[in-house]
Amino acid sequence: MATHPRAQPNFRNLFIKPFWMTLVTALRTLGRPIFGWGYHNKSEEMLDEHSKNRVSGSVMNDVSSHDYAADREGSDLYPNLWKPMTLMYPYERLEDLEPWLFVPGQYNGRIGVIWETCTACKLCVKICPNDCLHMSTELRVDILDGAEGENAGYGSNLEVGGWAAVEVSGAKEFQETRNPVTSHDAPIDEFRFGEVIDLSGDTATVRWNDTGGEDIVERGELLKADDQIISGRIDIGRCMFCGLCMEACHFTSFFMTNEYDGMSGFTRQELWFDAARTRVLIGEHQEVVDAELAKRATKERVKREKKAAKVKAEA
Amino acid sequence: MADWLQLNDWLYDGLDSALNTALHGTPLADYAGFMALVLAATLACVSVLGVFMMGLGLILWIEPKLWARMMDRRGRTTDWRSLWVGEQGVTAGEWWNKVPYGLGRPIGALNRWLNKVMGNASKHPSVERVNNRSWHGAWWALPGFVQTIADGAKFLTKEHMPPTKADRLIYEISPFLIISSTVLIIGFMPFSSGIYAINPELSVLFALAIFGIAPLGVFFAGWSSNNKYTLIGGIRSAAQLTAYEIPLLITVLGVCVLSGSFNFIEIVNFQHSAGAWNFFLLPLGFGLFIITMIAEVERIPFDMPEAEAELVEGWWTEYGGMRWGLLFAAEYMRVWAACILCAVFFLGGWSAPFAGLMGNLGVVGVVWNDLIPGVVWTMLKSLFIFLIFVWARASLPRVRTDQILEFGWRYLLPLSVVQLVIAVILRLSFYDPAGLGSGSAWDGGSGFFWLVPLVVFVVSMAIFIVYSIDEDKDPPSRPYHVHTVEPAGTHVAGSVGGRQKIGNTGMR
Amino acid sequence: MAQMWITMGPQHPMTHGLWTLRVKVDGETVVDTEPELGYIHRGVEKICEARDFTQITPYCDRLCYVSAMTWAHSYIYSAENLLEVEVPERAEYVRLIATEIQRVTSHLMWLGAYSPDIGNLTIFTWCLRDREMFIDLMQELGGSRLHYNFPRVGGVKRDLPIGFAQRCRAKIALFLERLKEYEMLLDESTVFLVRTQGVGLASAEAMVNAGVTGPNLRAAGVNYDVRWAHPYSVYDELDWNPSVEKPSSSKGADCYDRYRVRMEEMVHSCEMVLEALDKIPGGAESHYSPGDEMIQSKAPLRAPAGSSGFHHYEDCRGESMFYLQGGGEGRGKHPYRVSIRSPMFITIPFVAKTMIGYKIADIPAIMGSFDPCIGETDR
Amino acid sequence: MGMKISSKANIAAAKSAVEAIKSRFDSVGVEVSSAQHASGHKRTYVSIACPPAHWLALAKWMRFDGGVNHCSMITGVHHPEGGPDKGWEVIAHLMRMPVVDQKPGKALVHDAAKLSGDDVPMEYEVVLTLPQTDTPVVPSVQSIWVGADWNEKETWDLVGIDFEGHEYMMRVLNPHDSPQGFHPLQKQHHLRYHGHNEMYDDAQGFMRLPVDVDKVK
Repeated sequence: MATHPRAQPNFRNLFIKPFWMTLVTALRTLGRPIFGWGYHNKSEEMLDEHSKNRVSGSVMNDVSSHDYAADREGSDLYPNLWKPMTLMYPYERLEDLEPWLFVPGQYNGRIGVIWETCTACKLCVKICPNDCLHMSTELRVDILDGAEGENAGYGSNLEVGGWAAVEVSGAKEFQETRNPVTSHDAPIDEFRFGEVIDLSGDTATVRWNDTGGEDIVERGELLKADDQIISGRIDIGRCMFCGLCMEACHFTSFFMTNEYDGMSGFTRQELWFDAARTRVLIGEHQEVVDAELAKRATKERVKREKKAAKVKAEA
Repeated sequence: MADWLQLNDWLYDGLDSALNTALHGTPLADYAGFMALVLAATLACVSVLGVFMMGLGLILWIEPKLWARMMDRRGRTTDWRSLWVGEQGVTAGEWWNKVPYGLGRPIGALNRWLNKVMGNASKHPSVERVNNRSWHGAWWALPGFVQTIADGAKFLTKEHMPPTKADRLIYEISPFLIISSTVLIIGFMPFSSGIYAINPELSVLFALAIFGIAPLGVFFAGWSSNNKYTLIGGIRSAAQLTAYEIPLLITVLGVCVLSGSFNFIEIVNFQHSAGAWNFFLLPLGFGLFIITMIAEVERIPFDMPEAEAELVEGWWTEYGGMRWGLLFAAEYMRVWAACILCAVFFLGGWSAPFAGLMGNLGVVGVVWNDLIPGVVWTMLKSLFIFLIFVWARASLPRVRTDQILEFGWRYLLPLSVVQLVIAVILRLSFYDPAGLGSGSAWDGGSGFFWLVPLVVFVVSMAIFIVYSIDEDKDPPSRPYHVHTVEPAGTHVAGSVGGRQKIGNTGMR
Repeated sequence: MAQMWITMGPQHPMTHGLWTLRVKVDGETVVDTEPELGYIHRGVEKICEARDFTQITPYCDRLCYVSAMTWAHSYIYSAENLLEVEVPERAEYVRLIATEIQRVTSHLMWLGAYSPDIGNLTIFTWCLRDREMFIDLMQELGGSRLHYNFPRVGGVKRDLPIGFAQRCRAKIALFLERLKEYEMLLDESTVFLVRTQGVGLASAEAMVNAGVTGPNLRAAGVNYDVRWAHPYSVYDELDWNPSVEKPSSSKGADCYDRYRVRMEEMVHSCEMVLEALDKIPGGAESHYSPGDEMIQSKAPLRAPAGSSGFHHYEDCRGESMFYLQGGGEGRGKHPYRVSIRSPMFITIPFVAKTMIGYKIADIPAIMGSFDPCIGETDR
Repeated sequence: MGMKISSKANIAAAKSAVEAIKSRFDSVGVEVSSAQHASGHKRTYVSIACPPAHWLALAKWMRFDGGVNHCSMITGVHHPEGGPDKGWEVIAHLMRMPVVDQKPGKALVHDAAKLSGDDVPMEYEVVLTLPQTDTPVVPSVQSIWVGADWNEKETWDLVGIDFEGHEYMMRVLNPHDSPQGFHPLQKQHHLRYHGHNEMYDDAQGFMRLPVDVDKVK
C-alpha cells in the first residue's frame, strides 16, 4: 500500500504534479529565485575559519567574499548564487569553489616525496598494496666515518643489523692506473659490504653480501656503510591513491598533495613518475619538513655529546 | 484577413509577367507561361522548406536547452566560435584575404568582431585561465545552436554498415520510405495564407494519409535489420501507431466537421472569420490531438519502440551514417509537423491572437494584426505546442507497451468519438452562418459574439478540475490491467524443468 | 507463438554493470531467464590472501564502488573480530556517520539509475546533484570522492575535519527538503505508479529462504535489519528504527514498495547522522590528530593459525559478511582465507526468477528495483 | 534508546538453541557450543562442528524445526598442510530470522527489546571438516535453502569442493570454458607480481620473472 498519502494512479496524478515540478526546477536555474522556496539555495555558513585564512590569500579567486549554499556556493564566473550545480571544470575549479575539500594532507591527490629527507627505509615500498613504488638504493660508505681532524666523530658508527664495509686491497691502485676509455675489464669494487650480525668488544661478526659467509673481523678495519637512495619511481598507472604510503613513512618525507589533474599520459611509461614529477612544494609543508630536520639535528647533537662525554671519560 | 506577405502570389504573377515580357517576340514566347509556372512552384517549395527547416533547427536547439534546465543543468554550451577555432586555438588563418576582389573582407570583419565579443579578445577573468577558449559565448548568440549542425554534419562522415544477414532490399528501402513521407507532409502544410507549396482541395486528408505511411516504414526497418531487439521495437511501434492512428483521425474529423472543410487554409479562415479558435470550441479535441500526436511521433510517455532501458535504440539500432541521421531528423520533422498541424487546427494558424481586442488599439493594433506576417504567428504557436511536447518528455516516465495499447483502444477511441459528437452538435445547432463574416458566427443567437466558445470552454475546464480533485481515500481499482502471475518464490533451485540448455554453460 | 532467447548482454543499459541475462520471450511475456555472472571477477579473495590486514581495506572499497565505505567497514569489523581489537567510542560514532552518509549516497545512485530504466530521465540529474553534496562530505572525511580507505583495524584513519558538522547539518537539511520534490515527480505520477505497482512480486519468506535481505526484504513488511538483529557499532544508542513498507499485495512486495523503503531509509540515515553529530563523545567540533587514541586503538598485526572471525553487516543492498581465517603467509600477517558474502550475488538469480511472467518492459523495472551492484557480485 | 536486544536475551537464546541441537544430535558426534565474537558487542552465536555425513540431516532439522530460515554463506577452505584429517573445510553460516509473510497493508514491526524465544535472531556457524583427499565431497543443502544454491556453485567453482546432490552445478565466477580441475582459491596457486609490461600481453608467461624480483630481499 502506498504510504505516500497522494500516491494513487488516478487522473489527477496523470501529469499535473510532475509537470509543475519540472517547470519549477527550470525556473529556479534562471537566476535569483523567482519562485522563492527559501530553503532552496539558502546561503549557509560553510567556510570554516581554518580554511578561510588558509585560502584568503588566493590570487585566482577571492574565496572569502563568496556567499555559500549547501548544494554548492557561488562562483566568480557566475556571480549569482542560484544556478545549476554543474562545475565548468577548466574555468571554475573545485579547490577555488570549495576550499574545505582540499585541505593539504587530507586530500589523496598526486603523491609528493621530499627525496632529501628520505632515508630509503622502504617502509612505503612494503606497505603499497599494488606494488607501485619502486626504489633503487645502493650501499655506500659514508666519507665522514673515517674523517679525522675537525670533523672527526661526525660519521655514524657501526650498529648491529646495519651495514659495514671493508676496503678491497689493491682497489685504489687499480683505480688510479685504469684508463676507463681504453680498459677492457670492468672496474672492480672499492669496498666489500656485509651485514653486521653482532658487535662484541673490538671484534664484529659480519655476513658478507657477495658470498653469504660469516666471519669475525676487527672493528678497526670495518667502515660504516649505509643504504643510500639512488632513484625512486612511482607507477601512477597502478596507484589507487589509498594513502597507506603516506601513513607508513616515519620520516614525514611522503605527502599526498591536493593536485588532482596533470597525472595523465598516453603510454604506461609516461605514468611512471620519477623523482622530478613527484616534487612537493616545500613551502606548503614547510613546518613539517623543518620539524623533521630539527629532530634529526637533535639526534645528531645528542650522539655527539655522548661521544664527547665518552672520550672525556676515557681521558 | 489579407496578410501582406502573399509570397505565392508575388512568385506566380510576378514571374509570369516578367517572363512574358522578357520572352515576348522570341521563339520561346508561348512557353513563357509554363516556364514561369515551374519556376514559381520550385521557389515556393524551396521557401516553404526553408521556413520549415529554420523551425526545425530552432526546435533541435530549444529541446536540449529546455530539457536541461528542467533537469537542473545547463544543456549544450558549445559556442559559435568553435566553428572556426579548434583545440589550443588552432585556426585556418586569415583565409578570407585570399578571396579575389576583396570579397572576403566583410567575413574578416565579422570574424574580428565575433572574436572581440565572444572569442579570444574578450577580457573575461576566468577565460584567461584556460588559454582563452570562451565556453559560454554571448547569450544572444544562442550558445549550443551550432551543436545540432555539427552533429548533422558528423553523420555524413559515418559509415553505413548493413548487418550481414539483413533483408537487404527492405533494409535499404525503409529509411527512404520514412524520410520521404515525412518531407512530403511539409508540402501540404500552409504557414500562412500566402505561403504554401500546394493547396489541394482536400489537403487535410492528404497530409494525414501521408502521415500514416511512416509506421509502415518503421515496421519494415525493425523487421529487416535481423536483430531481435529491432524486431520487438518494430512490432511495438506498428501496434502503437495503429492504435493511435484512429483516435487521431477521428479528432481531426471533428475539427473538419466544425470548420466545414477539408482544406487547411479554409479551416484557418473559418476560425478567423467565425471569431473563435477551435481550441475554445473543442478543448477535449486539443488534448486528444496532443496525446495522439505524442504517440504518433513516439516521444517519451509513449516511447516504447525506442525504449533505452531494454531495447537500447529500438527499431533504428542497425542504421548508421546519414541514414540514421536522416531518420533522426525525420523523427524531429514529424514532431515539428505535428506542432504546426496542431497550431493550424486548434490555434487558428496565422491569425493574430486577441485580434479583435488589439484591433481597436490604434497603431499597436495595426502592427499586431497586419504588420506582423502570418508566418511569425504560426511559428510562435507551433513553438508553444512543442514546449508542451518537451515538458512531457522531461516529466513523465515511459508507459509499458500493453498499457499504451490499452489506453489507446479503451480510453482515447471512445473519447475521440465523443469529441466528434460534440463537434457535430456544435456545428448543427449552435452555428449560424450569417455571422461568419463579422466574426460572430458563434454568438448562439445572443448579442455577445463569443458566447458558445466561452460556455464550452468553461464547462470543459470545470469537468477537468472536478476530475482532478480526487479525494477518494481508498485507491480506485487500477485503470490499466496489470497482469500479475504467481510470484517466483515457488521456484525450486536447480529444477531444470524442461529448461533448454543455452550454449556451453559448463556443465561438469 | 514462437519463443526466442534474447541475450540482454553484458553491455546493456538495464544491467547497471557487466552481467548477462538471457531471457526466453514468448511475444512480450518473459517465459524463462538465465543469469550469467562473473564478467568482472577480479579474484579479490585470492588477492587478499597475499596482503596484510591494513592493505586489504582499499580492495574492499572497490568491491561495490558505489558504497565503498560500507564494504570497507564490513571487512574491518570482521578483521577486528579476528584480531580481538577494542574500538574507542568516538571512532564508532565517526564510522556510523561515514556509513550512513554513504548509504544515502548509494540509495541516491540507485534512484538515479532506476528512474531512467522506467523512462523518467530528469530524476537522474537531480539525484546526482544531491549525491554531489554527500560526495563532498565523504571527500572531506576520506580524502577522495568514491574510494576512501577510511577505516583502520581498531578505529578510523582520520577524525571529523574542522567545520564538517556545520556543513553536514546544512546539507542534510536541504536534502530532506529536496526529497519532497522527488516524491512530487515520482509518487504523484500515475505513469510511474502504473509501471512499478504490482510488478515484481516477491514474498518475505521466499526472499529469506533465497537469501535476499536488506531493503528488498523490508519492502515485504518485516523490519528485519542486521543493525539491530546482530548489533554492532553504536546503532543501539541512537533513537532509530529501520524503515519498513507494508506490502501492497498478498503475493509480497512489488517495485513500488522497494522504492518506498529506500526513500524512507534515506530519511532515517540522515536523521541518524544528525543525532550522531550531537551525541559524539568529544564533541563534533573538536578534531583529534590521526593516530590519536580517541579515534584509533593499537591493534596487533598478526593472527594465529586456526583463529577465525566473521561479522554480519548491513550493506545498502542487503546483509554482507566477511569470514576471515588467520595464520596466512608472513607468520600470520596475511589472512589464510578471506570469504566475502555479497548480497547481490544471491539476489540476482532470485530476481531473474521473479521476472518470469512479466513483460519485457518490466525487466528493467524489476531488476532495477533490487539495486544490483555488479562489482560486489563478482568480487 | 534504540532497538537493542539485551545481551542476556542473546545468551539465553544461544543456550536454548544449543540445548535443542545437542539433545537431538549429540549421540551422532555433532559437537555444539555457543561461542562469542571477540570484539564489538561480543554477541554469542551457535558454533557447530558436524561430520559431513550428518550435515544433510542436521540441515533439515535446523530448517524445519530449528527455524533457521536463512543461509547466509557457504565457504570452502583448502588446508594442504592441515594434517591427515583436516584437508578441506566447508563453513556454512546460517541465520534464524523472525520473518513471516505479511498480508497486504500489514507490516510486522519487531520491537527488539520484547523479542523472546525463537524470535531472537541467532547466528549459526557449521564447520564440516574433510580429510586430505583429491576429491572433497559434501552433501548439498540446495533443496533446503534456495540461498545455498549459488553459494555452493561458487564454492565448487573457486575452491573445488563438490556438492553431491547439487543439480545444475556450473561455473559462476570463472569463465565457463576454464579447464577441468582449475579452482583458483586452492593453495597450490600462488599470486605473483605482474610487471607492467607483462600484465596484458604475455598469456603464456614467457616473460615470467622470479617470484621475488622486485620485492625487498
